[in-house]
Amino acid sequence: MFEVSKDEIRYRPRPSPLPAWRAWSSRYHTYLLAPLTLIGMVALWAWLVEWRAYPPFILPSPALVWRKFLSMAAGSLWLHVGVTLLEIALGLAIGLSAAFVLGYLLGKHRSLERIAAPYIVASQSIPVVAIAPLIVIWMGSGLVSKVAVTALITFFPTLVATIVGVRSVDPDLRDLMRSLRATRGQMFWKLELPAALPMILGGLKLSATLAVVGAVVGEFMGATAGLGYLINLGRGVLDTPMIFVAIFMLVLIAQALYLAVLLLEARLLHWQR
Amino acid sequence: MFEVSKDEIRYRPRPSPLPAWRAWSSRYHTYLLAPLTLIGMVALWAWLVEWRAYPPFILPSPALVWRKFLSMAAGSLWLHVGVTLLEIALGLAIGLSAAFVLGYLLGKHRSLERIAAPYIVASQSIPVVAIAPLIVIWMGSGLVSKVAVTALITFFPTLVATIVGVRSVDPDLRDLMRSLRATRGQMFWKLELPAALPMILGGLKLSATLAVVGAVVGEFMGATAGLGYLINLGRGVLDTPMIFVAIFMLVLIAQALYLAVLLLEARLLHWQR
Amino acid sequence: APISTPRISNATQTFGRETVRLGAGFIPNVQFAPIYVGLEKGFFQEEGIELELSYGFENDYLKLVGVDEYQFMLGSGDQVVLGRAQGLPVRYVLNWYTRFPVVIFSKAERNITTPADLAGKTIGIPGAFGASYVALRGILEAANLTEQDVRLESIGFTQAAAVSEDRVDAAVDYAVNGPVVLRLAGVPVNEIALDDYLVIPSNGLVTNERTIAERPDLVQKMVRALQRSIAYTLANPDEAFAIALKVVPEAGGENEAANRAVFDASLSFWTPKPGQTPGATDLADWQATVEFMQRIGLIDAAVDAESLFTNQFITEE
Amino acid sequence: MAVFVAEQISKRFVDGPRPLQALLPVSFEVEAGEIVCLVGPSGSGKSTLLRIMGGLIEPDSGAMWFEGEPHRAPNTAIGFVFQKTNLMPWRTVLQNVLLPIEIQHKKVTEADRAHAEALLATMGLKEFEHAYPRQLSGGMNQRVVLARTLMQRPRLLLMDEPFGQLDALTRERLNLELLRLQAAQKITIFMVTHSIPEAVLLADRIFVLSERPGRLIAQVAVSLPRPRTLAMMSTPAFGEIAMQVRRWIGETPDFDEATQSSRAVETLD
Amino acid sequence: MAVFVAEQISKRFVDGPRPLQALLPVSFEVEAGEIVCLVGPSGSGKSTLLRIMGGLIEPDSGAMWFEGEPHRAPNTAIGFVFQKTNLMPWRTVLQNVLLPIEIQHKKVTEADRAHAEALLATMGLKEFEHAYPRQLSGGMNQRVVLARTLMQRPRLLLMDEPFGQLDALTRERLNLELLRLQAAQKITIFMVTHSIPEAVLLADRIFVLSERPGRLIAQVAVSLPRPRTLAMMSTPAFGEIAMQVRRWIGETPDFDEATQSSRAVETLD
Ligand SMILES: Nc1ncnc2c1ncn2[C@@H]1O[C@H](COP(=O)(O)OP(=O)(O)OP(=O)(O)O)[C@@H](O)[C@H]1O
Ligand SMILES: Nc1ncnc2c1ncn2[C@@H]1O[C@H](COP(=O)(O)OP(=O)(O)OP(=O)(O)O)[C@@H](O)[C@H]1O
Ligand SMILES: [Mg+2]
Ligand SMILES: [Mg+2]
Repeated sequence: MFEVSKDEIRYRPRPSPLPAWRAWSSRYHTYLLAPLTLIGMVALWAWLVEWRAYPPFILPSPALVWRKFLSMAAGSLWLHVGVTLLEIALGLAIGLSAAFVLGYLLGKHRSLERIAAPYIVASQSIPVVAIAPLIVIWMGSGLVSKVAVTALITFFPTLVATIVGVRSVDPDLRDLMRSLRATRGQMFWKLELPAALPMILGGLKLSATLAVVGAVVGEFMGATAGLGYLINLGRGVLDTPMIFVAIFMLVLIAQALYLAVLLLEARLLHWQR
Repeated sequence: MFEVSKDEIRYRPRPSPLPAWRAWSSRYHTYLLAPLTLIGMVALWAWLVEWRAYPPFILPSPALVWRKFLSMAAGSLWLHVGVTLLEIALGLAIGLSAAFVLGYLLGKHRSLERIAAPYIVASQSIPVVAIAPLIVIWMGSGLVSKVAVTALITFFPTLVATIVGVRSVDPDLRDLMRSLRATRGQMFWKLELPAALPMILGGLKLSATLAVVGAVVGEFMGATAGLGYLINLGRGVLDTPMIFVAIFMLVLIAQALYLAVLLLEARLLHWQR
Repeated sequence: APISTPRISNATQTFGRETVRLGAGFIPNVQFAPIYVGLEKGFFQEEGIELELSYGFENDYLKLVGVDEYQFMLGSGDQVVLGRAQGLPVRYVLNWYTRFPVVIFSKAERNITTPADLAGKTIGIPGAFGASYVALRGILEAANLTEQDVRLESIGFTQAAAVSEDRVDAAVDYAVNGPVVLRLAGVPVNEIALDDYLVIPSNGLVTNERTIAERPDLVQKMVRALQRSIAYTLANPDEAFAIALKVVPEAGGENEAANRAVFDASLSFWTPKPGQTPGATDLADWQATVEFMQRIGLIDAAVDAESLFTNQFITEE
Repeated sequence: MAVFVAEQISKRFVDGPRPLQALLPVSFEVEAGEIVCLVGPSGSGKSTLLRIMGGLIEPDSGAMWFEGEPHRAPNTAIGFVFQKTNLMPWRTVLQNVLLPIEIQHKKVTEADRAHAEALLATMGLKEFEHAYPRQLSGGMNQRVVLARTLMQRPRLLLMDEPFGQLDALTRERLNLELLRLQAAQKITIFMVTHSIPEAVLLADRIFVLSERPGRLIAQVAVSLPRPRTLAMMSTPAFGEIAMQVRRWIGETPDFDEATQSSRAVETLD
Repeated sequence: MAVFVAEQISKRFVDGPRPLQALLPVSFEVEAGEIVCLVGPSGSGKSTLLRIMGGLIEPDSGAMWFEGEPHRAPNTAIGFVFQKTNLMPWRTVLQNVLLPIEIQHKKVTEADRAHAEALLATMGLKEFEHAYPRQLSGGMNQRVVLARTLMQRPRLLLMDEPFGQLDALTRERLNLELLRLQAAQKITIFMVTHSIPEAVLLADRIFVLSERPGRLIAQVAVSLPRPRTLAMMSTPAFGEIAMQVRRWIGETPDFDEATQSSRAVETLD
């Protein structure tokens, strides 16, 4: 019926061309392209400053920011970084714990979600700055208020992710656990948590990044230290490079937190392929 | 081996007590408890004002805010609501479109994610206020800059959710689609989108809520209308009830957007149970 | 307004001294040099006051002073008028800035030197409220202009950048801010100062009725200490600047020139006007301010000018 | 002496496009140490019945007793093999098999590990202890599920087509293994199968469910002696019983014995 | 005349705890209109071979031709029934069955709907068109998958245990239906099954895969005349072939014909 000429095509033994290319791409792309794009970005920035002839108070050049960084690093920069890190750490700890617990409950009980959602949504859509006086009266103007704002902001993404995760648990596995008479705790630790992990880790990526924003917003309400304070200080003392150094420290912290989640992901989801 | 007395226990025919209770709870809880908790919240608020004797400029009473609302509603309130709604709508449209497209790409190609993530994270962790001068220079102080800030903020949650969703697609269904020689577009519309919907809708819940924050942050940079402007105006003229009316409008918009996502969810995920 | 919060809630007695929190402006800055001088020189300590500076938004502090959460803050006269109009029991007890510090500035090449030159121009402004709005309307009024005669653009706090990159013809800003930045960048700048056309009591010490009624001694001490601090700063500017740099080291180094410029510009705002009793304000000025603010719609009803301030704590040297 | 009693159990599903009576009231008893095989057409309610017996879904009517106690919720003495292979994809084969121990005893001892490894070896999966389910074939995963259920040392075993994805030889070997285990540990077994020879080889009684809505139309006693051997499968008695069962499966609820006996009797599987 | 040719196809999985040779190089040809059944122990590489044939995974070595063309990617003329029921849970039964049409023709015509409904009726699922997969039993879902694959009107049908979850009678009915269809539409079928009688009933040739690592150890020709009937199952010729296949499955790759012939020949399923 069909004429077959067997020499037309033949799979060559491994390493075949396609897999080899894939191996290259997955191995070198990331390790080579990442620094390359970074260099490209900085070059673009330097060129932009040059081209538009922006004065430093609008957009300082990379070199200027770098010099500023060196001089600040020799000074109090790390103190401010430390303060912001503390706010982030405490805020994340509180926000994420609340998100897990509540997310789990709301994930299991849809009617609870319908009751609680309006208040959670409200808490997320009220601009912090608009109720700053209340926050100061209730929580003072110290660490507590900054941690609270950070916790509030980090809470939501992980909450929603946990809800979605808990709901996506395979009902067949739920039946299995029920047939084994797993306790609520076991149901959670041995089934729901691992099954929801891909989603929860997605939520953590958001929360980790937003934690930085939370700390800064908290510090913007009034602070005496921290990177948000540095930004304001930079505005106050007319030092735009200082603002940029603070921004870069914030970005670095966000990167580090995000990377931490990526590593967690690589470790916890290695079974996913 | 075992003695059995058959009259000990007996399932009664439907409606059995448990399902009846469940039916009640799922039917009446939500429709009754939601307004009840709302009333409770307002009562709590009124009581708090009473108890702590807060003056109106710190925390106005519900009655005061309501009166303010009525007088503003007769005035320019709806104009401001309209402006903010427009910013939100455009910001969401742009932010979500970008999130879907990029999320899909990054979800399919892990190495791409590793290259792009640092820049995306950076874009999310830079406080808008700190680079406001650049934004004003590049995008002006009109609608564009507000839409851009809203788009930037709404982008991230849906991006991450789309990535998680695309990665959680059942590989067996992927094989099925491959065996049918589905095009990329079909793979997306007929498999990846519906399979990722639970996660994407979770991301949308976040984006919808954050859209409000984005518009307000954008307006805080400088605006002549909008609810964020109203808040700033209220702060400027020390009119706290005005701030609260604006806050409540924001909260209402966020609620409406969230509800829209919930309805979408009920419609699109009805197969999930 | 009913205020039932505990008396001087945040004041505690330490070693016979009283801790008093002062709500200052947004951020540590050489513009607060007199405060730093007072702390460094012990002017506050000598009054038995352990001063604790707190940085935040002026309008937030006004409310916090209004509920007696804070007892003192630094704020400008127009804010006190606004506060009183909204029922905040706040009162202005000491004048510090003798001239209103807000100006409309533009690149010299634009030739905007008088209020009348603003007609038809695009003016950047943070928003239709606050000190900048007061200044804008005051200056426009001086040339019989209204908001309709100019194009306003709400640019937030990006005035220097907006003027520098020609997004606006002129912008409203603090005299020690945008104009200084541009000059330092080598851009010649013209300024139109509100104070040349309308006198509005500017920044000073604000407290509340309760503190005046129950702790006049404390108010007296605060006023005295702050007055001494201002006087010392005006008498010894170099030393004062050096003290400020110790508190705000970030203003030093390569920023010293800029901040010295800011400081020097500020000095002129702190210097008493000819014939003025240092620290005192005029009832007539307050009345004019109230009328003006009513005119431009920032307040609905007249406020009793007598209730806005008191000169009773001013000590003449 | 009945270890499990079901009385007038019925189930109707109402969430489909139209309400569906999956199971008409069925009543039966299972004696201790007995093996009962349940056969019936696809969609007749076998899985539904098993899920009710396992306490996983509530019947609409009726009552159940297990070991003399009223029974309506899952019980650790009851092991369940589900029709659909349900392994946790994030656990290795060994971790999956140890799951019941983790759930019931909190701690996993060395003895448990040894037991799990022995069970896996019996299932011919010795080298795959540390593989993930997605790295195994369908039949291999099904054997992992079997090992996991046996790990639980249940007194009553509810099995829903446990050998469906196994080849003939592996299936026979596991059948014999199951018989050995059941005899040694006095397990009671209630098992759904589509293979009539398998049912006859294993069961003391074979229950036949009618076409949807499921009704227990026959309980065929298998009078073959124990221990059973593969050799018995070629005896006339075996063939006779298999034929009898097959006839029942072919029945409509209102069957006519005379016309039915003329049906073809060859079993296909 | 070969519609499908495989030459020296092999596969090694390297992502498990240790590398695993799933398939040693195998070569074979499938003639147009032929039915080939593939049998072999669990884990011998049957599914792997089918996936390679379907173009879903790449072999490590070797080459394939389909209808005279070099073949390495999925082809719409090849229908695939997967071992694991893979229906889209968000689509109703009918929508699932229409999926191949949507993919290949973009538009679903009235004729397509009618065709789908007819196929579902053949599968005994007439009333379940608008139900969701989770509302069906295991065997019912498997029949939906069959209907979906036939919807595609493939010229080559690769089937991985398509009837595994069906009861004996339904299975026979569908076997005969498949034979009818294949004869009418000249479909070529390559099918994995664990039931030797089923293989003999359907196949022109039966391929036997050895224990892991899979190797094609036998190609048994089934010389029964067509059309096949259930009655043939009781003929001696049928039993003879079944016995032969069974012997091959039991073999280790280096088997000894003499010792093997003494093995029990009863087929369990
Ligand atoms: N969750 C459910 N919702 C609605 N209907 C259901 C559900 N589960 C089962 N059914 C229906 O109940 C009937 C019996 O299903 P069941 O799974 O018990 O059949 P079965 O005898 O196990 O069939 P098979 O041999 O194919 O597995 C079927 O018609 C099915 O459509
Ligand atoms: N994705 C994979 N990764 C690693 N190993 C795999 C993978 N898929 C299959 N294997 C291994 O390849 C071998 C053959 O698997 P395959 O699924 O082809 O067997 P099978 O003959 O279909 O068995 P069954 O009859 O049980 O379905 C098995 O040992 C299995 O562990
Ligand atoms: Mg079933
Ligand atoms: Mg297989």
